[in-house]
Amino acid sequence: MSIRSRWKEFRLGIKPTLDELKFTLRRIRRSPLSIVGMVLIGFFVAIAIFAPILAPPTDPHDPFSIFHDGYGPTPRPPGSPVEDSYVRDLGWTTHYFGTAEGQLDIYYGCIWGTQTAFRIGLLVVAVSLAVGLLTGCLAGYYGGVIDEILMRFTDIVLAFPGLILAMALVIALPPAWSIDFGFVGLAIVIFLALIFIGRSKKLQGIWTFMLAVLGFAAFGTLYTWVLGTPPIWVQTLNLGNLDKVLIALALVGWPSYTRVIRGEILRVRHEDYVEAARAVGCSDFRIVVRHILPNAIYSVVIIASLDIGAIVLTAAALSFLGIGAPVGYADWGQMISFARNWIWAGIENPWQYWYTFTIPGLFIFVFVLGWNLLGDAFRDILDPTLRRR
Amino acid sequence: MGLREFVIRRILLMIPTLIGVVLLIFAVTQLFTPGQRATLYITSEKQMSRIPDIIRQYHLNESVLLQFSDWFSQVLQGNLGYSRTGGGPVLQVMLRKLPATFELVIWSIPITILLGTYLGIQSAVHRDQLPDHVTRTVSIIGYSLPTFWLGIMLIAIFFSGLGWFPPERTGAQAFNYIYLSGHWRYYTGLLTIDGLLNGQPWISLDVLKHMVLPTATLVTIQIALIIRVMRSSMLEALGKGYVTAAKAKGLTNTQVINKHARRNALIPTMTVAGLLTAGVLTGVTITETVFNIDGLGRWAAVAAGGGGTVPDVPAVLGFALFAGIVYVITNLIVDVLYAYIDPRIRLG
Amino acid sequence: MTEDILKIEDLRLNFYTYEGVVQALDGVDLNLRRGETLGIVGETGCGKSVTGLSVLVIVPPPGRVEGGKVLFSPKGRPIDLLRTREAILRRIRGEFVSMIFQDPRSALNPVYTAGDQISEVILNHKRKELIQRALERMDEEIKSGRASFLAGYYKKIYEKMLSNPRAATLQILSRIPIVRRYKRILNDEAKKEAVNMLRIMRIPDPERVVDMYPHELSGGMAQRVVIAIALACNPEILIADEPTTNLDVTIQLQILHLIKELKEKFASSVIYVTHDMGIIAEMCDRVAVMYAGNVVELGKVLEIFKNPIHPYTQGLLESIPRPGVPFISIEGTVPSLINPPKGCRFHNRCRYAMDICTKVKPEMVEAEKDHFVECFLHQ
Amino acid sequence: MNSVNTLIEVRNLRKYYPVFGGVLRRKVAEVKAIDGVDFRIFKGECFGLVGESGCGKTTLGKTLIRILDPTTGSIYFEVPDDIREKINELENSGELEGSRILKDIRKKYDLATYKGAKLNSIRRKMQIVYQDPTTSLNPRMLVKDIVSEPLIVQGLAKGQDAKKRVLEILYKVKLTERHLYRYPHEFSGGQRQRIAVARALVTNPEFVVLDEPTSSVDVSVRAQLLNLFQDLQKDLNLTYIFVSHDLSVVECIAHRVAVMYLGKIVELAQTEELYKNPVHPYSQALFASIPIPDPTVKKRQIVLTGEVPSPVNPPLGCRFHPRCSEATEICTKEEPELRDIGNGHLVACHLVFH
Repeated sequence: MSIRSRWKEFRLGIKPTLDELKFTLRRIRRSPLSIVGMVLIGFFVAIAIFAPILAPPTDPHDPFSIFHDGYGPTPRPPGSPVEDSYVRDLGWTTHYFGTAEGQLDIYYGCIWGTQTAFRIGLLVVAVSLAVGLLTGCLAGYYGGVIDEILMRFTDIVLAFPGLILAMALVIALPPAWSIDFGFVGLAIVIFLALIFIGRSKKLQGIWTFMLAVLGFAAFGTLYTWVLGTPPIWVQTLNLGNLDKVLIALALVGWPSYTRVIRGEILRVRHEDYVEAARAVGCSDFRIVVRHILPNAIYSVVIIASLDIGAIVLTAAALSFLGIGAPVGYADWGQMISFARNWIWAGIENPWQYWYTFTIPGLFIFVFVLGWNLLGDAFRDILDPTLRRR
Repeated sequence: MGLREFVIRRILLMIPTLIGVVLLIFAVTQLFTPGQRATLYITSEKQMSRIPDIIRQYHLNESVLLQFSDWFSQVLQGNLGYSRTGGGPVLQVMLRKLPATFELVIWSIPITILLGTYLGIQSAVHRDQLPDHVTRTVSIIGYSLPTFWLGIMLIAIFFSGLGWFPPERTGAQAFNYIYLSGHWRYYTGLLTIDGLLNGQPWISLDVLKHMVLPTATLVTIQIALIIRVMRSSMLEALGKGYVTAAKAKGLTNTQVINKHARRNALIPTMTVAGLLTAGVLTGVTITETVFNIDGLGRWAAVAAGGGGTVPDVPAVLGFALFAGIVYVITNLIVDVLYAYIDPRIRLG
Repeated sequence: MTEDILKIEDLRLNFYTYEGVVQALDGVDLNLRRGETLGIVGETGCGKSVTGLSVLVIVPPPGRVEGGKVLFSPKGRPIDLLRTREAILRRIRGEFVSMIFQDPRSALNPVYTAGDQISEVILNHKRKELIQRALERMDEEIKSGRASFLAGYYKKIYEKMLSNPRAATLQILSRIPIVRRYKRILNDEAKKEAVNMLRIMRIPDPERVVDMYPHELSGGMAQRVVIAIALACNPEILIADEPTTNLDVTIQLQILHLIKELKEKFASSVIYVTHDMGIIAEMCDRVAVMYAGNVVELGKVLEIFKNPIHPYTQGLLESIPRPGVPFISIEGTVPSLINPPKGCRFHNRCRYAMDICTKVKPEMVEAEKDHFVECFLHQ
Repeated sequence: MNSVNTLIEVRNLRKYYPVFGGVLRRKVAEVKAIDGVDFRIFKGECFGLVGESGCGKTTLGKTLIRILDPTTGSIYFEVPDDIREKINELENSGELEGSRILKDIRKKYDLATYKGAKLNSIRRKMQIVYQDPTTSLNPRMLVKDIVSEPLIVQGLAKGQDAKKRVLEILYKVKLTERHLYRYPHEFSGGQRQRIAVARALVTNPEFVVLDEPTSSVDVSVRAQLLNLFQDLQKDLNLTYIFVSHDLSVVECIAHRVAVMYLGKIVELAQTEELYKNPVHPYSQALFASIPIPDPTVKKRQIVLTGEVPSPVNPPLGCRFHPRCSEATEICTKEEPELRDIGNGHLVACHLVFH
């Protein structure tokens, strides 16, 4: 088969997908709110990417620590000149957004805080989504015991208001954690292998899971027993405050994804085309991947995009409560928390220190607004009832 | 399946969740060092010096099962530990701080639900017209605002700027009367009602004035969810055959909307309202902190991070347990109400 | 020839959807004579249901009537329903023109009982009658001494309701929780009437069914309830929009017989919308064949079955399966009404299509006596 | 009838669905969707299955090709004649030795006992076309992928080879190469149903269940589909089971027809025989209630009273007796058996024999 005919084949195959994409883009263009959302997110992406140019780090090893311009307690308004000669030599001449208590530069914090916000939002959502997809698929497609166990567990986690459970977890997480990467990796490998190899329905469900768990439990025990020391792939992780926040939010976040995905799968799995696929002899894995997920994933995408905003809000709230990022770290929530004292301080002229809390707050608000607008627009655009006709 | 069976089933289903909630809290305790865990078993400041004894007494260095049985029997006796930041046993502190929080919640939740459903209906009825656009824009903005920042901005504008509505729970005069005069008697713990019962309506007024901003904060951040659900379920209901059929009967538009569409649209909204009520403690934690209201939320916030370098573990865990139990019970109530409104559930 | 009770002239209706403007009705002309049953037959999407809805002026958005007339003449002077005030329309709906819907399950509100939904229409249109009846009952009770101590007070309210239904006092009273219980007497009367209607619908055990919720009723039962709602106020025109499509054949037969019988009893004119030629043959006096938003042929049922003129009607009749005869179909598919074909909308499937068919829309002409057709073959 | 080969023989097939209820969600009852059905389907015929909604006709169709698992009973597929006789013998004898041999035979021929890979392998021989192509075609797959999927999962063809076979079958259902790279929603209802037919036929099956395949399309398109089914049956030597509630369509396409009521077959005969001379009171009422599209004919109509009882608690005795105008004492007590009244016309009614 010649390359040209292959290319033709490929083009034919990709055309309907492109048409779909065009259709979607046309819908996006018609909805002004989604354009606003996209522009806002694009704006923040640009800030995050160009942060090293917009705000050259004063400490190349740790760009996320906001630079000091002396240690004076009183904030200074936007436009104040930089006094510290070391910083000035690096090209900083003015404090564009002013300084906070301790002469921390607000502009620098806001710019690098964008990266922090993306990191928190995307990372937490990605991890929750991955775990949610796996567990949701298991629960939704196989049902039975595994479903019951997972659902009860999600019930329990969801019984706590997210912020409060995250709060407890953040203070509970130890500063250092030893993680057995070999263990985790092996678990995933065995699990996936069994799912791929296992043809019979029984093997793929709860048994795979149990076998996998038993498998590495045995392996780990054997290893430690024979060698007497933990293997090299057991690594101790030092958890910074922000890492703890990430872990806590992911731990709190995944059950809602499990729920949604399970619900979607239950909705789709009784459709005729899934039954038809079974009648044709498709394996369970193929049914899930080819038939169920493509039809179930859209509502998950919508929720994920809304969730990025919500996650950033929760992380900021944790910072505000003083259990998130440490003082001086480029994080919007932390900056407001730090500035809190200055609204109480300026009783005579309340707006004297407005920049300390207004500017970082605006960053959070606009960032979250962008994701929410985008999610809302997705909801309208991807609505399957509107789409197919 | 009848309503009674449904309720019994719900209650039975609630039990494993409650047990799970307790278990999860216990699992979190296992992340702490034995020294921190020990504070969960003491009841007074004096015992703080006996930590090593307590570690031994409650097997805190031993097997998880042993620890659990000790801990659980303590919890069943109502001992959740000693809160350093609250200055007393956790349960007592919680009871002391609950009224302030409750007072905030019983104002904000009904306002949120009533206003939210009303706006949702208006938004759906005037779909793609000005009221709809305004409502949706305002709600999405409310949904995107960080609670604490909104609170701070409200204080900056309405207190620092305009001087209309002050933060905190009471003004200085009322504070003096309540805590220092010796004439004050607690009836319910809710200052608005106690003010009237004490024959001091000015205290009630003062408290109400202080509650305007925190309530506004809570309503603003929560109302978006209700509006969104009410709007979409109302739109769905308005597209149903029975709405057309009701119009064909010759009913007025108002009758069709208020009688036929609204009742059906309320069914999904109720679930969300329940979730909101159960989750209100999240917002309360931040709001109380910002407005300096001495309730459960601020206590937990201070315990977790504000009170120094070492967190007050029993306070945070006690608060989390409380929140979990509130959630489970609220959910039960909502489920039962749900069954009451929707005959399809009530009658099987 | 009897007079027309309803006349639809050049009715145009569009649906404004995401994909574009669907020209669902493209100049529909119809007339319904007093006392007759007119069938409207056509395939999915031909606009037959929407025609029924526009008679009641309750086309749901995104549909909008763009032009034409719906002339309703209950007695004497006709009124154009499309240009009538909403308040008058509300009186007409349910009392003069009423409708049976295709899917009884969605036409009934799931959160109200069958009785609630029937009495609603009675309370709306026969209020005076009910109040009078309630007053009579109260008088009787007072006379026999069985009345409660509130009877005198209630009686005053009811007299007021009769003389001045919009009185401010009544408006206030009806909103105060416990006080508004006086309405119960009225509601009881309405419920009695509802039970009576159910009995007419041949529902066994109507006293029990009246308190049942829609999901407890079988499809056939639910459809009877819908019919009861439609006939509760003896309407002049009954529009039946595929009332048996979702039902089984044996139940369908029950419902067809019921409608036939009730039509005799209530002497109303019926518009029967369906896609089933068999039902048309069984139920109707005259039939209108619709295709892609047009009435293409209109005439007596016997005439149209014997001598179909329009090629579409011919195709429709030929495609009815007959044993021993090979299946005959109309080639092609129904066109999209977002970009309907120019000229006659049937031309691209028509075996006799001429040049003119692709350019000009044919007019409705009387091909034979009382047999109208929209086709250039007969002009 | 000896010259005709039996393709499928169904014996005492039952399919019950559990009903959960009560506080603990225990099984409280069973919906008896199919409740003891026996019949044969001959090679190359079109077997019509009619009845009202909820009578179990669709469940029966799906159980036959093991999309649903039967509760009890056997579905013998392609059994040689000698072995069939043996089965009859063994089933009647009831000996221990016999039952073991029967078990072996069932393992080999009875679809109801198939599992795993063996069950998967029969999928290429038996296929189904669903009622509504909008729901039976995956909206996110191209026509090419939809139609070639059976070939790929059955390991019959891949790549270019598969594409060739897909094209062949598409031409057979009167679609063309142009349609290969499109999504289902770009097609009209009739065309979608053709895609579904192509998917069912691409593996060259012997037996196809047509589950109300024309009820979701319009009258003018219906005839096109019916013609297609008839042509394909001749070309590909197919055996159909045609499930439908549309009696007039069944009359035109089926060779033999079975009437079902509440999970049971009440009458089974050659189509002409059954339509001309229905014997069971239910069949009589059913056929009489079809509105005839001819205003000049006024025929006798039998209006049945009441509605179909719930299949959870079907009436004792003959299931039809509460609605039957001629029911006698015995009908309320004894369940009638399906018996031959001559010429392969089977009826389950006491009145016929008393």
